[in-house]
Amino acid sequence: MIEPDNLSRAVEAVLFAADEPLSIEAIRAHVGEETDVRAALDEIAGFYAGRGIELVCRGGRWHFQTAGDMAHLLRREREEARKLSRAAIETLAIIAYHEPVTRAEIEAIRGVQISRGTLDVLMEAGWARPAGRRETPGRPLTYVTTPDFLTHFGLASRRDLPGIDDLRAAGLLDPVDLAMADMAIAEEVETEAEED
Amino acid sequence: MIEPDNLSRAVEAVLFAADEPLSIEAIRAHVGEETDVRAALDEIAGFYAGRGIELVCRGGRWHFQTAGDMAHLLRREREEARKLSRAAIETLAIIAYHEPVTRAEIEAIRGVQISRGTLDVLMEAGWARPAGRRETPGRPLTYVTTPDFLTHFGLASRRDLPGIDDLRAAGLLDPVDLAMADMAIAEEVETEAEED
Amino acid sequence: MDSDPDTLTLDLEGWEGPLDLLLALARSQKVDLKQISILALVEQYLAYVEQAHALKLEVAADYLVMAAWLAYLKSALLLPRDPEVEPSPEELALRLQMRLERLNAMRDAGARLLARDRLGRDVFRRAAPEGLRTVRKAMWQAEIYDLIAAYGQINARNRPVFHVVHDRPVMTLDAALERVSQLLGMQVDWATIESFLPDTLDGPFRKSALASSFVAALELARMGKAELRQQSPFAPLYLKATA
Repeated sequence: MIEPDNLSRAVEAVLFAADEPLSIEAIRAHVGEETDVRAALDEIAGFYAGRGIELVCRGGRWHFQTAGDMAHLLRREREEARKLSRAAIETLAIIAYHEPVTRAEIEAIRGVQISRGTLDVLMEAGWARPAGRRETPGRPLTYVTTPDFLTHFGLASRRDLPGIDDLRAAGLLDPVDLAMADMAIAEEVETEAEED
Repeated sequence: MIEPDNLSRAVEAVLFAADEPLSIEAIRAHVGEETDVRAALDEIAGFYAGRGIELVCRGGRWHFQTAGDMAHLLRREREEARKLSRAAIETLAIIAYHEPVTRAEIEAIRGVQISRGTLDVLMEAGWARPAGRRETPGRPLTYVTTPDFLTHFGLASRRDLPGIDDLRAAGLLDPVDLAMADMAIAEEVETEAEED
Repeated sequence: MDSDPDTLTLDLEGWEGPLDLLLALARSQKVDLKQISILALVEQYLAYVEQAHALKLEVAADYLVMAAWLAYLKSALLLPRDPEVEPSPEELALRLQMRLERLNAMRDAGARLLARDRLGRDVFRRAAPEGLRTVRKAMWQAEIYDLIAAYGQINARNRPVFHVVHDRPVMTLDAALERVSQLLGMQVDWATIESFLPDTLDGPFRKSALASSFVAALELARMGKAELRQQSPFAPLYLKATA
């Protein structure tokens, strides 16, 4: 379908025209199944290195975006209107660093119950989603982050989470021992105030 | 605001992130009033020449677009296997046994009207085609089968189609199924009426 | 968070639970949570909660539960060790410190995540992409059998069909009249209408004969040539010639 020397142009055009990040399979569906899309992506990434636009891979999906050092020219103040609450930010971090993680485990780390709205905000933003149940008594639902989470925060994968290696080495990401959290987790606290 | 060697990167990022084509003045509002945006635009246009993305100017406003010769990649065709409807397969059979045949003759033989879509499907499949007009009042169009029809059904020629006697011998003229066939026809007439 | 515990306002509502308050107190003590004094932290917490005037009892409850637990921890740390008690107070203190470290780590991680170049705030995708489209194309399928079977159906459906109506044996009213009046002349006594029917095994013909003979009997009665008698509905019907 595409001659090899035209492949990098073709991949570039497809990614440029796409309205969402594309996996290599999705790109292949447009430029031909028998193509070395991976090599073309590397070539394009090299071509754009140091320019005002860059090609990035987030969770296995590729897209073009503006270079980070151009933020001051482009930053849109309006986007910050919906600020995340402290509860939501901490909950998002706990899901990202501990996934898959149950609601009880999130509460054990934070030492306080989370209101339903906190998880809703993260799921509505498309950054967290339910991911099956843990096979323990009560079969609690677990939560994980999404590819959109990686895309939004500019992470190639969860291994890119800031400081994750140090935290793991310090044992701070070990499975949460719920029994250890027996001291004073708020049981009936009205936590709606968190969202304000 | 922007160092000269960073200007083309900045203009590139601003144009990329913009949701509409930008005039030089509009670009300047982002990258600084004292900048030579025109020169930066020329540099960018040169950089992208021959790539999958191109910088274009329309009525004094600049924007990026996918290279014209890559437009066909943005539209992906996916083939889905679909079975011919009963009306279509009967119409095809009549054309094959009686060609060249007009629409009115097909309806007379079938005993049921055919919808416009039925012949369209057969032509889309590449199995039937119009073949001149009959020199009778109204000069109706006639239809014939195509070489693709023979290929698809594994026939060397139309003479390979089994004759009426062969069909009878094979039990294909057995009137046992007639009641059911009549019911199916009745339903089909209703649905075709809806389609039109 | 970084305010001096001595100047904290007497309000628990600013804290996200006892652990949040403990963490703030611990951070005011030392930057490295590994180096904090648990005893001092307990003192700070108890002092803070003591002077705090909670606005809501249900909010204060958690802080009081934690205060009670910390008071227990403090006494366990200060009193001579009871080897029977598991886990040891040092172990409990270590667990508390670990919990503070975990929460602290996640708080920092959240802040670092939010400070990254975020898509739509710091870096941008193309605002007006052409978009990719998928066009579905039908690949029509049919087998030779479908084709010839369909033609067979059309033929079978539209072949001329002859309808032949077979003669059904019936006894006409005239025949019945003649037969019943003849038999009635030879009969002296009452006889059932069935005895006037021809001797036949043909069911439909027998039914026809019965119906016609009944009508014939009515006709003969009307002409005054026969008498009819029946005890009750559906009882046997008797015929006799008029005397």
